[in-house]
Formats: sequence, C-alpha cells, structure tokens
Amino acid sequence: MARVLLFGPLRDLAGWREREVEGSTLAELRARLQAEDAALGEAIAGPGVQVAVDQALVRGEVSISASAEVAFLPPMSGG
Amino acid sequence: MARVLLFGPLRDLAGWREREVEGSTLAELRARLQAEDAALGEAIAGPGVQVAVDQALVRGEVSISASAEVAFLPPMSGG
Amino acid sequence: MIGLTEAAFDPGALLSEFSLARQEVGAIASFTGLARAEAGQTQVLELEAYPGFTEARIAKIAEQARERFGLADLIVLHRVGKIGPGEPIVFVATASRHRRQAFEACDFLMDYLKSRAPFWKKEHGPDGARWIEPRAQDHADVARWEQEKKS
Amino acid sequence: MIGLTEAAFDPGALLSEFSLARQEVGAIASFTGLARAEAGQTQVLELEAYPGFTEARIAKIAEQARERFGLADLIVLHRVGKIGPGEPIVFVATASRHRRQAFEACDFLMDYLKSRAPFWKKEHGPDGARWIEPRAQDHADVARWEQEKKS
Repeated sequence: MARVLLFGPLRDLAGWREREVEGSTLAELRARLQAEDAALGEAIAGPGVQVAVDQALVRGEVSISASAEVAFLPPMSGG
Repeated sequence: MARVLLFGPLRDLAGWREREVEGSTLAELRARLQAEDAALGEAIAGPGVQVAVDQALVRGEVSISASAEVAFLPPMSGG
Repeated sequence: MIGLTEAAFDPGALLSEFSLARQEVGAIASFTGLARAEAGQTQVLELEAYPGFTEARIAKIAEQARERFGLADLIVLHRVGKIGPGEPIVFVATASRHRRQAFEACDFLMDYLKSRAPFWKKEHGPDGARWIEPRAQDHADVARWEQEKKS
Repeated sequence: MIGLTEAAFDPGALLSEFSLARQEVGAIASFTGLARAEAGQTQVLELEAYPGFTEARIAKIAEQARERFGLADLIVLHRVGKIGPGEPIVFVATASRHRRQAFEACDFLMDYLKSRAPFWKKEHGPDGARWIEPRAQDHADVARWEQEKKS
C-alpha cells in the first residue's frame, strides 16, 4: 500500500491527484495502475517520467513500504 | 568672463568650487587661473582632465562667451 | 530564504527587506519574472509544485549558487497556483561583495529554476488549457553554466 | 526614469512601482549598489556629480542599453552627497520580454555607470579622506561590451 501522487499532465490524464494504491514494489504499483487505467499505466512508463519515493528520486525497481509516498513526475516545465 | 566650475580633487586643491574668471578663450582662462594659483593651473592641464563648455566636452582651444560655464573635470571615478 | 507561495507578492517589499542593514554587501542583484498576457492568449498561468520536494530541489540549486559565487545571502520566492497576467511568478535576489558575483549568481539561479526546478506549468487561454515544457532557449541557457564548469 | 538624489532611498519602493501594471514584460532585473563599511575603514562615502551634465551622460548610456537590448523600460537612480555604510548608492532596473536581455542590460548599465559616468568619489575613513578612481576591474568589465560589439 502506498500513497500515489500524480503531477502536471498525468493528473489531468488520470483525473485524480492522490490515491492509495496496493503494492509492495514499484512494479506492483505500476501493474495495479495499468490494470485500472491503461492510458495512465502507459503514461507513467513514458519517457521523461521520473519517480520519487518519499520525496527522493529512484531509478529502476524498488520496494515500497506500507506508508510510502510514491510520486510520478512528468517532464518538469521549470518555474 | 566665464563661470568656472571645479570638481572632485580639483575643488579640494583650489579650495573653491565655482568662480567668475576673466577670459575670452580657454587659454586665457587657463593663464588667469595659473597666475593666481600655480598648483591649480598645473592640475587642470594634467592628464585626464577634461573640459566642458556649457556642459559639452571640448578639446583644444575654444573661445568662451561672456556667460559661458566652463567645467574642469578630473578623471571620473564612476558611480 | 526559499519559499513557495500561493498568494500574490510584491517583489519590491522583498527587495526592501533584503537590502536592509547590510554592512559589507556591496551588491544586490534581483530578478522578477512576471506572467505575460501574450496579447490575451494567456489569461491565467497555473503552476503546480510538489510541496517539500520542490523546495528541497530549489534549496540544492541555491546551495550551488551560494558556493560557486561566494554569496553572502540569497532569496528565492516562487508563486504556485493560478497567476494572472502581470503578476510576479518568481523573485530571486542575491547579495555579494562585488557586483559580478551577484549578477552571475542571479542569472545562474534563474536558468536552473527555469529548466531544472520541479514545476508543471499550464497556460489557460481563450482556446483552452495546455501544459508547457521548457523552451529550447531555457535548456541552452542552463548548459552555459555546465560548459563553464568543465572548462 | 533617470535621476540623481541627495536623499536616501529604498530600492524596494522603486522596484514595487517599476514592476506594477506590466502586461507584456516577462522579465525585470535590478541591481542595487550599497556603500560597504569595509570593517570601519569607510565611514562615509561622498559622491559628487555635475548636475545636468551627469544626468545627460547617464541618459546617453541608458539610450544605448535600451536599443542594444530592446528594453521595454528602465530606471537609473543615483545617490549623490554623503552616504553612510549600508545605504544604497545606485539602483538600476531593466524590463524586457525575456530574462536574458533584462540581465545583460542591467549588467551593461552598471559597468558603464561604474566606469564612464561623471562622478567623483571620496572615501572618508578613520585616517582622513581620499578621492578614488575606478578599479582596474571596472575598466575590464566595461571593455567586455566593446569587444562583443566589434566581434
């Protein structure tokens, strides 16, 4: 279980900003999101989308603690 | 006759800032100032001292109208 | 001071405070970014940040600027949420002994903020809304500092 | 706006006014030069101008900056007379569509003001007063713009 956050265009695409999602690894979270919303699943796997777990960027596969905050960050537009 | 203005270190050297001085050419003004105060006469002839007549920089010899404002500008220090 | 704010702010009020009671700081540079109306094409700009993460990233950029240019102090305030035309989006000020460092640090901070800071920007215009990405110029601007560092 | 003032001024108040009601100006850069205390070595700075002549020279420098960088607006306010440590000496602000031009114009204006503007500067310290001239760095700074123009 993790708190998933979406930003920018991902939020508009999904129609939500923040949700609890089941999963104990990043791969499980991605699979769960993909199953519920294929367009979102594809978008969060897209080029330039970074992932932050508990506000730290991660690369590749990681495990997710029960209270983790997992953010999908589309390409940033700068300030 | 002209109104002579001194700026910066020239003013400190002469002990005045503004005076009426007799002369119908710049050379006459310089000679008059030199006669009254040799140190000042030398200083206003020194390198980097520019002359403005009625607020316009001049080079070399010029005639001076009766109501002219003649300023001796030592090297500028910038703002 | 590094911060995000949803409220409109006055860059002058920030500069007044930033420039007070400085004894050995000869130079303060500042930059204010304003939302442009684009002749009516942009009615509202909407900026989204990731609270906590965004400030931490900006703090890292600020730390780099502080060290690289030997700054005495700096301030970065960034607006988030909906911003109307003519309103300030970002204010950066840098304080240093001499002006070259203050100018360069301010320029550096803006280049990094414009291309590397975690914000997502949406323009609302007469034809709807669109998400925007950094301009090619923004990428070129930030690359200047990385080349300089290498050479 | 170009001006000289004998009175102390608040750079923030100037920036507040300068940044108000801008619709198509995305970028405002500013610079504030402050008198440094130099650890007690400078108690008072005294700046002398040639009224009329000095403003006209600054206006000429400003006109160059406006054309060269396509500025929408600019402001130069310069203090004259006796200035205490920590007090603002000069405030420059530039407004343009994009930030590169605003920064460069502000930098350009300061370089020219520091080396080419008709001011005479005296430092009053514990050991008396002395007239000062531009630093070698000031001459080098202004030379950058003249080389760029040639190339």
